[in-house]
Amino acid sequence: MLDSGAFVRFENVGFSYGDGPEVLHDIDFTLEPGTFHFLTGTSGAGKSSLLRLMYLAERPSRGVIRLFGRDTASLSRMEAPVLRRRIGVVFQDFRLLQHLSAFDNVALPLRVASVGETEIRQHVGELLTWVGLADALDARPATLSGGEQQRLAIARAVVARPDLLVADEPTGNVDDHNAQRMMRLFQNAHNYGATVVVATHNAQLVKRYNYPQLHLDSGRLNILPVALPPVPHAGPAQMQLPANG
Amino acid sequence: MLDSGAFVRFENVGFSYGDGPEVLHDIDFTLEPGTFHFLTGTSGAGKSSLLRLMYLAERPSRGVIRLFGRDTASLSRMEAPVLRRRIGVVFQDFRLLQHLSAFDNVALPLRVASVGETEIRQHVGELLTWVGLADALDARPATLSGGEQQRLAIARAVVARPDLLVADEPTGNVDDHNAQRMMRLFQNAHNYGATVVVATHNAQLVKRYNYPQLHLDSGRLNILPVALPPVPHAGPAQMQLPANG
Amino acid sequence: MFRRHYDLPLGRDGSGRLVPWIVALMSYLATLAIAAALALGILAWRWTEGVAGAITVLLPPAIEDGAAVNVKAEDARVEQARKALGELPGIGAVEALDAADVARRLEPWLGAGAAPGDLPLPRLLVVRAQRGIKPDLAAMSRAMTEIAPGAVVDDHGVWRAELARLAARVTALAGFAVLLIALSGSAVVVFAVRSGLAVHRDTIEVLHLIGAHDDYITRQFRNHTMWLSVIGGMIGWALLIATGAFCYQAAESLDPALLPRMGLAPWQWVALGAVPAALSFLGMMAIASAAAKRTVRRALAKLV
Amino acid sequence: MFRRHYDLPLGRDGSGRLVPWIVALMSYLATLAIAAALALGILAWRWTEGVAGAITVLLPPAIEDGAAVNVKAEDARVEQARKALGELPGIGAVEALDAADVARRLEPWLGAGAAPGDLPLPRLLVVRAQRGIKPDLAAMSRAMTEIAPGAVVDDHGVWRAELARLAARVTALAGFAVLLIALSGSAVVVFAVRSGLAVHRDTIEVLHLIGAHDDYITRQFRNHTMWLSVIGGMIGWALLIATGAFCYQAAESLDPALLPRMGLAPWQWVALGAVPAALSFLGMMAIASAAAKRTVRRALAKLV
Ligand SMILES: Nc1ncnc2c1ncn2[C@@H]1O[C@H](COP(=O)(O)OP(=O)(O)OP(=O)(O)O)[C@@H](O)[C@H]1O
Ligand SMILES: Nc1ncnc2c1ncn2[C@@H]1O[C@H](COP(=O)(O)OP(=O)(O)OP(=O)(O)O)[C@@H](O)[C@H]1O
Ligand SMILES: [Mg+2]
Ligand SMILES: [Mg+2]
Repeated sequence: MLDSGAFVRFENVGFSYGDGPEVLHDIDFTLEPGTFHFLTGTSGAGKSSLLRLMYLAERPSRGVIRLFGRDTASLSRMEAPVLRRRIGVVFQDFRLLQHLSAFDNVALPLRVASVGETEIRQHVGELLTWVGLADALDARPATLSGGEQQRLAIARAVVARPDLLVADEPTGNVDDHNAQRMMRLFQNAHNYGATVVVATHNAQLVKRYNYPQLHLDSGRLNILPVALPPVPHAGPAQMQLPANG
Repeated sequence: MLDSGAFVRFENVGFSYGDGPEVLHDIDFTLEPGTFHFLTGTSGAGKSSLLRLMYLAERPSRGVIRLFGRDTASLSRMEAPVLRRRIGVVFQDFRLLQHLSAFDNVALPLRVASVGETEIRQHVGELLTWVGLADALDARPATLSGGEQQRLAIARAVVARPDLLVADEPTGNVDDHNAQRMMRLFQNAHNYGATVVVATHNAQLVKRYNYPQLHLDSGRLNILPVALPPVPHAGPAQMQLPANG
Repeated sequence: MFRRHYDLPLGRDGSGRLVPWIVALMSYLATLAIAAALALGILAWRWTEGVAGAITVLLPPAIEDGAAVNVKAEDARVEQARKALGELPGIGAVEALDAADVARRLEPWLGAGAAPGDLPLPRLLVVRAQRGIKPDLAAMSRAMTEIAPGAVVDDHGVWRAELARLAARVTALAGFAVLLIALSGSAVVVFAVRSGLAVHRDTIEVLHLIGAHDDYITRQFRNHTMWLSVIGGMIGWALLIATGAFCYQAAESLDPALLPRMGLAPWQWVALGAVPAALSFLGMMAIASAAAKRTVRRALAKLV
Repeated sequence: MFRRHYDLPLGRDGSGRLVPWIVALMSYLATLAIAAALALGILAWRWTEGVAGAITVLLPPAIEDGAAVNVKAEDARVEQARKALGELPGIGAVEALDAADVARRLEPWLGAGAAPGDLPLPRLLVVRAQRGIKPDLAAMSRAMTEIAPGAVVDDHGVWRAELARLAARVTALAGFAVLLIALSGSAVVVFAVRSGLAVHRDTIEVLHLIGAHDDYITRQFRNHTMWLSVIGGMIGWALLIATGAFCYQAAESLDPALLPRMGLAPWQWVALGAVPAALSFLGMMAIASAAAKRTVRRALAKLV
């Protein structure tokens, strides 16, 4: 297979919600394992929609999506969850479970994957300390501030050491200082080998970290390579421009 | 009365959620009518809590809050709604009504205030066009992108021409271009006489617009006057530092 | 009264789907219970009435030498007694049972083979008093003894008292069942409405913060719940009409000799269903709307 | 089977509060209906059994010249008949009613004043066949006619058929009521569970996207719903015990002469309640858990 090593491969993907207009047109790109990309574009350009396809929340209307070398269209109901556990997601609207404590929210991906409780306790505790929520282990999401909820959502996405980390506007509710802390979490995941895609409006952030961009313009994708030499600890993402891109 | 003209006056206000720790301490400030302030502070500093007090969603644990010259503690259940209609709020989590169309969401404050349907139709239509949602009049909030939802929330806050406009992180989900459009909406409200308070993490925004800041640091308020000469079209807000501030 | 335009997500959520069915079922059950209580009451009343109004006159058999019965003499005495009774004040119809009738009435006790003539049986006259008049038993007794010594006049006083007691008990029991069903039905409707509305706490809060008066919010919920109750009532009516038709058929097909008849005309049957139905539907609607109002008020009271 | 740790907000929402009450009410009503059907069935069975097993032998009155009854001769004949019957095959107990007994039995028809001796009444013997054996009526008839010419032997064939028909009808009607209540009860439980779970669609979606298998999600909902049903069952039991105690008291206080007795020992009464209760609780639990499972599966099927 041509793209057997490719982690994420979109082939001529089009997507529309229900019978609505197509919001993504002819999306065609490959992300090699261990790369880090920003996903940019104006509001309503289709960033969240593209990510939803990537984390298997939606199926493309046309075209093929391959994840970890598998055609996602052929996944059975038993196989899909196994694939999903390799993907960490920060939802734009957080999607924390309101009835669970901060701790249990972060522990959820581990529990779903049947990780032991002792390991969970240690791992989750550490991570919550890192995102600055050490005092809020037992707090319900509703009693957290907007930024605290966002940090909790990020912790839940990275806790299971996913192979693919997908974050939708993960720094919209935190200040610059915290945004950098969160970026360090993503870089950390990147360093241990995860493929990372971060959708953001924050031009500042994109400029500072200077990873290659997937840029959406009303549903069409352009790939912008890095403008300047990359920051030392995060080598330039390897881009493979599709022939018909 | 000393502060009869004051629009918003906090006197030695302390606040805690339920039996929890105090999240706001000795808040003491006055906002004169027609002023424009940013509310800044790190995540969890208490910005949303302060705004919740301001838009009458919570009562202070101690101290006095005066709005439009009235002590809010003495409001009857019939008077409070009338006061609330003079306040426009952009919630940090939008709080759009999921079952209503974009149009009906924006029309809600007018309907609650018994405005006629013809007026509503014209007014709401114009406003939705301005925030770039002219095509989405009938869309449910769930079918809008994150930024579109945020713009909808802002439209709902300003539609009834409130005397006090309170926005909690109103630009977290929109790009720079849209953030400036939204700021222009707030400035517009400011121009026709509204008192505006915008909580934000966006240092960029604060720097660019250079309004005076209410700065929260772990529950304590400092007032930072404007650093540079104000931008021309928005005269410097008049600050009245309290004696014991 | 019903706003065309709701700000609340009513009708699209769980509560919207649940409330009509619960109201339907509960008002259906309540109606059945009330109707059953009413029917039992009517039945018991008719029963005691039927027995109470009737006076039995028993003429001993006219036996000639040996064991042969003189049927002609008996017939003559019965005719004589009937005339005498007809002349007494307060007496309505007088029905004379011939020997075969009497034998049939005694059949359960004497066996089917007991044909008239085989046994010396007494002759019976069933006397109905005029409505509302208590006939003079002593006078009747005197008149009868003149015609046939040993005649007995009986107004079933013992039976009447027993039956009255039974009827009262049965009606009380049915009433208790109605109460029970009404109570538990109300509880379920209250729970359904409340748990349905709990989903809308966020919406209530937003409306509140936007400056809606408590009444503005409460009214919408109450009106909507009323509307759901009306739908539920219709479903309940459909069920009831089906059940009523079935019961009427079933009752008709039962052997009339074995069960005391209700003796109601079809329109009376309809009334027997319609009155409790109207009662329970109105009750359920009142309960549902009160539950909606109370729930919203409580949610609002928690808000500043 | 019951995970200590739920990822789902069960037990804190509307559905958590509603389901137990609905299960309680529905299983309560279903139990009452089943118990009523059972009780009616037993009653009807005992009734027909009581009549069917008994054969009535009727000896004509022994009348001397005039109309005087020779009581001694009658007593002797009754004793003779009793002996003769006892010697026939397949005969169990033989009970002879004395003249007073017969008069009492005829009282409803003849009036309370008909004292023995006043009238020439036949004497009755009630013969019980041995269990499972159909006695030879012809032989009995022959034996009796020898002792007293004109004696009648009757096994109440007509009545038996009538009663059997009545019993079948009443039981069918009660069965229909059970079916109706069970159906509507199930419908309400299904609706309650479904509308309760509809609230959790977002949670289900998040779990799904995090990589939970369908079973992982379904099991939690099903287990929790089962648990709610168990609570509902307990409430239903409490209600039932109260109702049972009340009904038992009420039945005991009724005049035993007027109603056919059930003749059940207290433990039999308990069984009469426990069996339908167990049945309906298990049924409601099965329904609730199936509803939960189906709802979650449908919600999941909508997700990619
Ligand atoms: N409903 C609540 N119940 C209890 N505690 C709460 C509640 N809401 C907020 N808090 C706590 O109060 C503190 C201040 O929260 P607040 O939301 O005011 O912060 P913020 O300045 O708006 O933060 P952010 O920028 O992240 O939105 C936080 O520590 C938070 O955990
Ligand atoms: N569930 C949905 N059903 C129908 N249309 C939808 C749905 N979600 C999004 N859309 C539409 O699809 C388009 C792209 O939305 P999307 O959320 O992907 O944008 P986005 O790039 O993430 O924007 P933002 O930066 O504002 O979050 C928008 O026009 C939006 O209205
Ligand atoms: Mg988005
Ligand atoms: Mg906040």
